[in-house]
Amino acid sequence: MADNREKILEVKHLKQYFNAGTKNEVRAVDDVSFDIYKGETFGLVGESGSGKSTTGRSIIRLYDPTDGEIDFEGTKVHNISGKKDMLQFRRDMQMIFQDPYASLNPKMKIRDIIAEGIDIHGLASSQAERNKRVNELLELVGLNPDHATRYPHEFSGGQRQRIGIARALAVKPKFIVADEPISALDVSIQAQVVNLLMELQKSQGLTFLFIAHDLSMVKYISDRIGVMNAGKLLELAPAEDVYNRPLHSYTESLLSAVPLPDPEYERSRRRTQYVPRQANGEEEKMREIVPGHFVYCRESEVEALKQKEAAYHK
Amino acid sequence: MSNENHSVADETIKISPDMFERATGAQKEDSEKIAAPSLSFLQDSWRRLKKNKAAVLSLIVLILMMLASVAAPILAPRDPNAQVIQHANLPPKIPGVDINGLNGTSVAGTTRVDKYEQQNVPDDVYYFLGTDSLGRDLLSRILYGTRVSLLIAFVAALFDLTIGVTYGLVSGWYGGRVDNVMQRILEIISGVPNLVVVILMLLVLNPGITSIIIALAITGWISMARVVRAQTLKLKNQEYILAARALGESPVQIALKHLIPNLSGVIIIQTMFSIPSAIFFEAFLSFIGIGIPAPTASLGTLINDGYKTFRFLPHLMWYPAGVICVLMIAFNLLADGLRDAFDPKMKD
Amino acid sequence: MSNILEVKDLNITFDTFAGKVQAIRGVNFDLKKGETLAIVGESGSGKSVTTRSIMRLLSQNANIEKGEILFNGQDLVKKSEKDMQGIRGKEIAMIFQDPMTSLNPTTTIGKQVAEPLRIHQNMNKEEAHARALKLLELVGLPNAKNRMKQYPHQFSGGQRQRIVIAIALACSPEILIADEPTTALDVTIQAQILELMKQLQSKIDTSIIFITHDLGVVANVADRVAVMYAGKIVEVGTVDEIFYNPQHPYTWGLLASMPTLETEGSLYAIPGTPPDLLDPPKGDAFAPRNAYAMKIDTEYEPPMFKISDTHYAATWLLHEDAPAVEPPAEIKARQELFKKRYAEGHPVAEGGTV
Amino acid sequence: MKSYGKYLAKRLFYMLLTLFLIASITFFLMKLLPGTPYTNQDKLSEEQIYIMNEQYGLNDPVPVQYLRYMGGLVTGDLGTSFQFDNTPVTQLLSTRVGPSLQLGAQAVLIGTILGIVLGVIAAMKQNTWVDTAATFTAIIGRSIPNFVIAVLLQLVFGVYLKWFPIALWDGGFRSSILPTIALAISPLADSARFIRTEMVDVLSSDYIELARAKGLSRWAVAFKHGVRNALIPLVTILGPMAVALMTGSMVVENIFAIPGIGEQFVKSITTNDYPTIMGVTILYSAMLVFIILVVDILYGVIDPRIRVSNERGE
Repeated sequence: MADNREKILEVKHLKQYFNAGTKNEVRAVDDVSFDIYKGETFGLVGESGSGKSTTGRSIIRLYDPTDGEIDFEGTKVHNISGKKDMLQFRRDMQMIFQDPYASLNPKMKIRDIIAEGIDIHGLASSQAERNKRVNELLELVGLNPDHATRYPHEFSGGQRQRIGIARALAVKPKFIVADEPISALDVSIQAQVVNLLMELQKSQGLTFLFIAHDLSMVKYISDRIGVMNAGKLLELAPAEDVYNRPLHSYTESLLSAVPLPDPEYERSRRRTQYVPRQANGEEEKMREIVPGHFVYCRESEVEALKQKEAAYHK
Repeated sequence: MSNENHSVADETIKISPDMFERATGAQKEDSEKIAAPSLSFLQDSWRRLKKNKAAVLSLIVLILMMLASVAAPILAPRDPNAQVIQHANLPPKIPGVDINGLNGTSVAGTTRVDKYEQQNVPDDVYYFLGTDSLGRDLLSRILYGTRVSLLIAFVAALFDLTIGVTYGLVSGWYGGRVDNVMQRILEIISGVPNLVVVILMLLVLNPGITSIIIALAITGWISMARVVRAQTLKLKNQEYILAARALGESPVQIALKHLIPNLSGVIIIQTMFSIPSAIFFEAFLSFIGIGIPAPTASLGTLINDGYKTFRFLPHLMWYPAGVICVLMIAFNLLADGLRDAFDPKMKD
Repeated sequence: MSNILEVKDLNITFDTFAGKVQAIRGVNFDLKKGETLAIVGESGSGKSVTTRSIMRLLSQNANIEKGEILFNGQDLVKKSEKDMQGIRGKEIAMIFQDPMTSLNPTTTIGKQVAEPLRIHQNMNKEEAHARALKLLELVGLPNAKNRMKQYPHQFSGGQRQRIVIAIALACSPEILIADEPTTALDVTIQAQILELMKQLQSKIDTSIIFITHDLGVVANVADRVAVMYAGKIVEVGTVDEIFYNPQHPYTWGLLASMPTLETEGSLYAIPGTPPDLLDPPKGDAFAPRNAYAMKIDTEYEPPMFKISDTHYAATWLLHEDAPAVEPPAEIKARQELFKKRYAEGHPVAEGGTV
Repeated sequence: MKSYGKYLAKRLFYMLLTLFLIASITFFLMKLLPGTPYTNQDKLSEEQIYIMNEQYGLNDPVPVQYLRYMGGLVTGDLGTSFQFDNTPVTQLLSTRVGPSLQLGAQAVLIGTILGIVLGVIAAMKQNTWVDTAATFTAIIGRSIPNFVIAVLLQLVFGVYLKWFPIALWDGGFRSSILPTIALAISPLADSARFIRTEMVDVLSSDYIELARAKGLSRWAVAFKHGVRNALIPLVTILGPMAVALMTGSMVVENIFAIPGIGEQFVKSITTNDYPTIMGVTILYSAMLVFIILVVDILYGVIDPRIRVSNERGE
């Protein structure tokens, strides 16, 4: 469905091993491939240790991958070497973090936190312009310009998260990696931040990689979703399909475990257990079952999965 | 809908129908507003420190002692090295004070005698803290001695600071192999008791203020390096550092803008602890006779001199010992207070 | 059903650097025998403080200013520390949020599970050990016999929470307080722990106070729900009443800020941030964030209004003089949706979000 | 356990390497030193000095001397003292190890036990006058130089009250009381401070709260669950404590005229007895390195978390 759209990011066979080659080797990300289209929100979900955050950090080059390739607008991210090209990449791709308490330097004023990118990239020619830009950004994320002279500890979690968003937006990025930006926030505040992100996406023409473990929010915000488990991407499809027509048994088990704010549904919800199966020598990889819906499976399973998919439409 | 009350009775409340009109914006508070005055971290820490009476008192004492030692050339009543042999071993005498121990008398055998009279010291000559066996004025010597001790301590602490912080930052920030090698080196150095190193250095170098400072600087930075490294390892995975990296900040800029400001608390505290330890070492070395050479006075040499005669003239030892104790206690109390003020939860 | 616990007009303050924080400002609720009461609220709303006051495990700077906590008719507030030690772990037990830190890292788990038995039931070492093994098997710890000699760090988060549950249930307490027991766990592990708790509750017939901020979990475990905001309970009712017929604007906001399958455009979000309890606002603490606030809200705190025998809410909107207001469109949509689903007789079969 | 053995072997290797480096550096430092053993005896003729140098092997080229020294070191031969009638250094020191060890052991034992008690009480009575008093005691103990304390004790209990001998070492317990107290003050202050911080930390941990929720009293919780966890890290300051004791013993042994290593060291320094200075340096370093190794092993034994990771060979 989205083949005519322009790809902004391509992740090809990404492998991120820690302590590679030693006894303590951790395969945090193990051969993961996916594409992200311009202007969409791509949700990456999984439980702790699934490798979703590591994937995000590799994409923005906070880690150097063990193997594989990441192309951003046609350039190989990990081959960028010149200082100028690197700065350009840092401008184009930005990140929003999980912990609103750890993501802002407690010793810096809000103005300097937000202006960090402006300073690095020389985006303001004068102090006045810098201040003006910071005030605009504060307003953009729904904060008051008076807040510029204050310190992070004076703000609530939701406000801090908005400051973090303003910092990322200061360099006018095209692509934002949002690493669990709402999981540390209270329910009523989560909605504020999610609304803000969606507004910004529209007004600034942003592309998001939205990493989360909260499945209902991911479903709401994402166009397409990838499901990760133990370093592998297991299923990738448009959000509606992942939720309404899950094909991989891990996705099914994950969805069946999520409690929903509906007592009647909860009384009848039955959890299914996911039991990882033994390898049998047959090659496993992402295969397209129906257009746009990929499942990590064996060739011999494709038929059954196609039938499963078709059954949902009856 | 029922309006039967469950718990709170509202007979006391006067309700009129107009109260059920929509509240206008003005009646509702701006919930994004922050009412509290803005405090920076330093201001906040200072406010916390001020609540710690012992630390504030220590700070005042230290400032006074530092001022006194800086102003020693003005304050000291006499040349600290001038020997007046005929005025040797005089007890303290302060004008207008008639308390035994401060009135120029001392006990010789079983009777208390006026030593000043005995040694024909003119009536208008007062040695506030007495004199030593060479007739040098103890007060002047203590003022100059404190000056020397503080000078050594501060310069040594400055060395600790620069070497230790740099070493710790580099080791912690680069991690991996660099860190591994640097830690091995540190391990080997800390395998020698620091005192032994200091003594060896003092034997090789000529005794004096400079060599004591160098000797102390060689060993003193290790704990600073350790603390800074540990904190850097913790900080470098903080999300605001990752954010700075994602924005393209260079390592040097990250160190200056993010690491050092957030390490400042630990660094200040560690420095505050290394100053008294340097004071102690100087005194210790002088006490065992390899520190500051005569005739220069330092607190250590004064205690050493005093110790030689302390059974007969205890004041020659107690006054400098008292000064060093007050200095050390004040520095330690202040350091403890700073630690609580900067980071109530920080451990060593 | 009889009340096993009644909390009446509880007020708790904390002495802090900046002043007195009014953490709990007149909390009333009761717990019936065998039921699960969920207390739901945002961080800082006072839900944890309330339950710690029941255990009398508040920090040293906390003061119970007034109020009663009646456990089987006896006021726990007035109990001596010694009496409380006899109650803790025996009559009222507790499970904490983070299983990674709630076990002693240097003591074997067998010993830790046996400890309450040795304190309260005077068991000797062998008896307590045998019973601890039974308990660990009961909570579904695999290979319990061999693993009793192991230390906490050798277990996964879910396993550790099972061990903590075994400790809490060792003396078959009358009340189990679970303070966000699944918040730190992954969703699949959470589901297992919730199932385990429900299964054990029916076995040992205990009442549970379940603290959480996750409305999905509430819908799963609770018989009744109390919604807390800024140190007060603002709405209490059966789980169906709270989810299908909420009355307080804060409850509306909470429910509406979770996306549904049908949500299009932007989510409903409660504006602003919770009040600073160092200096609570005059009148209704929720008024500054309330789209339906009336003048009276800025003057007087609303009392609890009765909606049904089991359903109460503290909002002036329920006063007879108040104008009729419509809940947010999102809430109305939810209610419509539910009606339709029940009519169809198969709720949310596709695993979609609500 | 095999990998734990490997880990130990590695530690042992580093320990020997450290000692080797220390011995070498000390040797060359000594060669840099001005003056000869006979500086104090200026009546010696050139010829006499040559003969004596020949005797000590000081006329050989430095590398030869170095190899000879290092060779001797392996067999426990530390050379011959320039003073004290040409006694071998090893023999000179061996008679002095006893008193120093006795004193050090007594001081560590008394100091840490009292320090632990003080620290635990302070932590349990946090922010009360008891805590303030204990903390203040610890600060005083840390602040007053040990030689001042030693002199004070000597004056009050030896000279004025005459309860204990002033400066007479007979190897008995009575004569060791004053020096032990003088030496114990610093480990007491350090461990009290350390235990208080650790204990406060431990007492605020979740597992302490869980233990309280089981129905244990505050003190029972502190002793059953708190103290053990607070004590484990205390092991780490045993190394620095040993260093402080070595330092302290130099003056304390001098003041109380105890024939220990510290006293010998000071004597050697003032008489330019280089072989003895080197011998003490190496002995002290060996002791310290050994203590650090023991601490490392001990830590693994008493902390189950480390025990396991060692088994994994970290």
